[in-house]
Amino acid sequence: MKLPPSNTVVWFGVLGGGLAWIAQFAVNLAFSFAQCNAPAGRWELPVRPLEIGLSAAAIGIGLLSMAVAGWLYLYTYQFKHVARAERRGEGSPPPTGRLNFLAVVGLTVNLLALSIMVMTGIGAPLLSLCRQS
Amino acid sequence: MATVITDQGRQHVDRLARIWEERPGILGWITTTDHKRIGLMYFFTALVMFGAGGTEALLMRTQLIGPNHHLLSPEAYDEMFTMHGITMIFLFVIPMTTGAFGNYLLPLMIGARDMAFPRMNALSYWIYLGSGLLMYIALAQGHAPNAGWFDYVPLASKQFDPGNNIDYYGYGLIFNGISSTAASINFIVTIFKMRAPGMSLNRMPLFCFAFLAVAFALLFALPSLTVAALFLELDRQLGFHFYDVAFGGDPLLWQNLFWIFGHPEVYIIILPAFGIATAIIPTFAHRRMVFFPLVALGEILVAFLGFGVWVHHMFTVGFATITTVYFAAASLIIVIPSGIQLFAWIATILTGTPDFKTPLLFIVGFIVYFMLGGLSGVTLAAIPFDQQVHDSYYVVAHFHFVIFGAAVFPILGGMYFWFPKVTGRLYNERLGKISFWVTFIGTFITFFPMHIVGILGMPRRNYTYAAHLGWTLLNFIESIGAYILATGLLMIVVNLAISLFKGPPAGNDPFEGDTLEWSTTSPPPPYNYPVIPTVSSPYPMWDKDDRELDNRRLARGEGLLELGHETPATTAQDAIWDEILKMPSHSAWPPVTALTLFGVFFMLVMAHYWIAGGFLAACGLSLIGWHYKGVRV
Amino acid sequence: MLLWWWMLGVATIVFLGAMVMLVMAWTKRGVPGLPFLGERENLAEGLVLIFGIAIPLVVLVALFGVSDVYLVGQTSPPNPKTTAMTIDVIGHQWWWEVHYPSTGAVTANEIHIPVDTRVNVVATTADVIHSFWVPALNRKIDMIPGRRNRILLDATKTGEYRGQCSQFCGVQHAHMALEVFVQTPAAFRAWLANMSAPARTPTTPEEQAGKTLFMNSSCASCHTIAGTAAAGTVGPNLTHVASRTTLAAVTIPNTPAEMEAWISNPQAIKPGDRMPDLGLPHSEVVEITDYLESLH
Amino acid sequence: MTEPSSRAHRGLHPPQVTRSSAAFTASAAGRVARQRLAQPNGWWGMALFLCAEVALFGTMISSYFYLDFDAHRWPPAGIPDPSVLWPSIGTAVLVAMSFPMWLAARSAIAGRRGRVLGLVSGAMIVQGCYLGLQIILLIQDLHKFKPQGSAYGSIYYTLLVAHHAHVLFGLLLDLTILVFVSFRGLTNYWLIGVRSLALYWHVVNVIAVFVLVVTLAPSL
Repeated sequence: MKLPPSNTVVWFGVLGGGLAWIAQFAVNLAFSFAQCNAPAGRWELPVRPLEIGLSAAAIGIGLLSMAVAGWLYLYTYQFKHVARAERRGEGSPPPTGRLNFLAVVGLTVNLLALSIMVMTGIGAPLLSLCRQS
Repeated sequence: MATVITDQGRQHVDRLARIWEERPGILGWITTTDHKRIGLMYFFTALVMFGAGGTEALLMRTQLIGPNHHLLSPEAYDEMFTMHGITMIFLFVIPMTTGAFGNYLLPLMIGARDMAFPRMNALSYWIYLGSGLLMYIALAQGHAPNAGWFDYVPLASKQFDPGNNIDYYGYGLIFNGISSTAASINFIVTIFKMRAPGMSLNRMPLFCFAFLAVAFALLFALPSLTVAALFLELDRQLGFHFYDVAFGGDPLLWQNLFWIFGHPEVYIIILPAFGIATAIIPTFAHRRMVFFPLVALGEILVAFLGFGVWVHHMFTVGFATITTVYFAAASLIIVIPSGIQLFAWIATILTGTPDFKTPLLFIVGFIVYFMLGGLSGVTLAAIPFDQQVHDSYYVVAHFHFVIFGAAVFPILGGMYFWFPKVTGRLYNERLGKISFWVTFIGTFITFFPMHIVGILGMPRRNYTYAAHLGWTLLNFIESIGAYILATGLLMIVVNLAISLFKGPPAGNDPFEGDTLEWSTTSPPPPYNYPVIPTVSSPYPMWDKDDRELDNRRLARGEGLLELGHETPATTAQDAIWDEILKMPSHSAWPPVTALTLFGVFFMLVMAHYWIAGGFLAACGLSLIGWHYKGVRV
Repeated sequence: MLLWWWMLGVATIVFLGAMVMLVMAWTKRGVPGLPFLGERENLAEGLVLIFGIAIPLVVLVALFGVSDVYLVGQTSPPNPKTTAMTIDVIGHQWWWEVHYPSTGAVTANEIHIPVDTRVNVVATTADVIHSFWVPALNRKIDMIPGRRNRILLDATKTGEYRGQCSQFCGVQHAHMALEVFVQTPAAFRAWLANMSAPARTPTTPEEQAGKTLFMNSSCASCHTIAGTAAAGTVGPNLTHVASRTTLAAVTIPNTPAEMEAWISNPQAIKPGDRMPDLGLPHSEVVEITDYLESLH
Repeated sequence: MTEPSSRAHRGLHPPQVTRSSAAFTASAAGRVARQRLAQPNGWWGMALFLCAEVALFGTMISSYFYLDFDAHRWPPAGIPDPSVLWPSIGTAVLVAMSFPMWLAARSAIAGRRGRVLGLVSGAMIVQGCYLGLQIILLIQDLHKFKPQGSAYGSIYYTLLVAHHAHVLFGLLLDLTILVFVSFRGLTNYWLIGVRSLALYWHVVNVIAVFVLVVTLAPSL
């Protein structure tokens, strides 16, 4: 925990959840169109399992990214005054200051992304497939 | 903070002034690549467009002031509301925010001497001007687009709209999209690479985060509109069948493509307003923003989530419920980043030492209307309710509170706020306050009754309505409100116009602002800053010692970059000084290129494909000329 | 609609809360720090965390559960099995064609339904996108080329309900309304029986003259009158036009005077409408009117 | 753990900062390029432009499948499934051109102007042939079915032509770079140009693969 983590890891912590949501969203959407827009019988996708599996995977990635962000926060929290200063936007010197900033951002993004993924992940399977709204 | 400049410093300043001198006269404006001049050109063009769009709105309100009026023929009314939408969104709000405010202020705020690509910056202005002209040529000919700014097929298809009205729409928007794409690329690179040394991401002003978000949203949203318009034109002009059910097309494809762009668009419109608010609030609350990281994040996240909500414009087309639900969740959660910022602003005002000058008043008005509009927006994310009021005046009320109340109010506030910086003179505070209250009340009277009319069942886009339906009184009130609103806007223009000549001198920093632009003279010199500023927090103007240091460095002649149009480039994340760039100056190629492109699109509208091809070749040649000099200035 | 009042309630609370804060800020202008509490950074941050994240998250998840999962799950669109009868409504620029399948009944711009009966409305379009909306009875549903959308009408009170096209569909979008008449089952059956019958043959000489004129002029090429040679499909079916209360999609009342005005110069009443000015002499207009007004 | 003081790291003028646009010889430009800590502005500009292009093709491809999902038969009756062989070979060749482009960027950074010119012109010839082949195939297709015939035809041709247009644009870029680098020399400005060109081709090649897979989907 002494060295700052690599850039890729940091940005996964920031963006991971969001990207996972995009993936879940786009692919589920494609399935629902394929299943419901197409004249019956052309696509016989096992939509339900796919849907649930996808959501599960996406949520998993989201959690992982959340964990990274949390770890990053703890890392920068070693310099307590940095964490405090950052919350107030005092802009403590990079890289520590920037890392803490990104960590806070990552935590919140992932929280929201996760809530969306969970809501759709639970909500969608509860509804009957392909019924006109 | 009066900057005391020593004689040595004076010499350096004079030298810089010589190097960065702009060409005189009209030619200087046409060939300029100075982000401030381009910003001003954007500003005045957008202001004219605002006038045009406003006039169209007033005509419509006058038509609807009572039942069965025929001031406008049905055809004229359709063209009016279409042009009103297109003008306000593509020709006023976006150019005004990104174009004018962004161009003028962003480089100043990050302590750069120009945008990353100055000539491309000029190009995007000239293209924007061209697209505006294209649209209004159509109106002048009486061929203005007439199927609504959403332009649903098949109503917009050749079969039901044989004129070339819609061709102006399709090509006009593609043309305009080029300008916005170029501008957003320019903004992102500027923000990533041109920040003053030391301004790491966590020290970047929130204003810049907002514009970063906008730029990214534009970059990824516009292609969808371009594709939609391209398909439309292929359908209309070459007889393709993307949207034609009879040949296996699908009109809903247009709706999807359009709203994939259209909803991020809404946030593209509102985000710069957030940025302006976050610039104004700390200044007048005399305190740092509460919870800086979350506000920055909120701005980015709104733009990001905005891509996952488009079908809530289409809840009534009869999609499978399961499809709609994927969107409902995002449509609801997107409220949170907005809520974060909202309460951060309120908390900042509340816990600070607020001084309710005109700009802050406009921001407060913005907060009020943003809450109203936002909350009615939440109700629209609830599918059953949306299916009831969709396409009724309830929706009109909702998005006018959001777009006018929440997006335009900060623009007005920002006009007051940065007026001293741009002109070097102070506006009239009392008249400013009055103009605020008139505008505020006018907005409320105009748009609030629309909620009720909508729930009573009045659909949008009706050129008139029958007397016995009980909509008469409310519509009358709305129209009166519209006139009050117009008066308020006029008062603002008058105030600024008078102050421009009669206002007392402002000095560098009349409001004790927090960001860098207040450290330079008003109006700023072409090189913005004699020395590359020292930055060690998001509120550099409040770090007095840094500013003192800059004065000493000026005297010592340190960090001046006085060998031509030079500016530093830094690393993207931590802003470590990486290299010194030489910027191009006054080139005639951007307007030429824009002109050739205008030819291309105008000829496409007229369906003269070969001439269009010729213009395209000319455009290619002009680009060669563009690069011929490289940056050996 | 209960949902609406709940949302309104919550929204009001949030809004007022924020407004109170702003007012407090206004009253304490020029004074640093929170009112009563002074400068307490953590409080300010807590404010943001609680009002900005915690509370909204809970409320929104609840709203999602209630409206978008529960309610949407409940409101299933109608189908022949769950409804007593089906009505086809076809949107045209700018009028509504109404079919009662399995009876010959065809009318325009008005729908008659029996009270307390679940009616399955199948909404389609003949040209551009329209949207079927009777605010007092149910939500709206779009009429889209290539799609057969369904919506339920289930009125509990007899009476007259106004509906209107709510998706912009061209020049006369504003004059594309329809009336829904909710009747007692007996009245409805009587009406439907009359509708299913062919047109009444004219009796008086004026009416006969009007009929011949109608058949020989271009009227017949656009309009249908069951039991006659007129079989056009461009305009509304006129088999029982006299029994309707309005003309031109609820633009004008259906009286002989208005009918004459409409026939002699439709473009003055509904500019841009598909019905052309035939330029008939006034005498002929009167006779055609006599004929049409006799078609009960 | 040492605590960084809040005034540390102002990123003030470090000694090695260079006036990069003063580098007018290949060697000087190469040295500047090797010294850079971050990617140059020009590279960023190209990268972001390509983001927009990727979004563009993403939209077209999703439109393709959207229409596909609506259809009873895809491609509709009377239209043969697309032929696999030649397009695949062509695309493979095109994608292979990413390698010389990558080398060109490398040797530009190494300041070796001759190699840059050689590699780019070599790649350009091959890419030109690819375009020729694609146009021949396109004409053959046009004899089989027309874009005006069906939504399938419309999206099929639009997608292909859109990509060919990008290849054509890339060829023009190749030419521009060749001309300027040979007459102006490998200055800093045109060195960044070479790197951006390489980036452009990498992305266009990736898109080519996607377009190929999508257009061949019915036959796979």
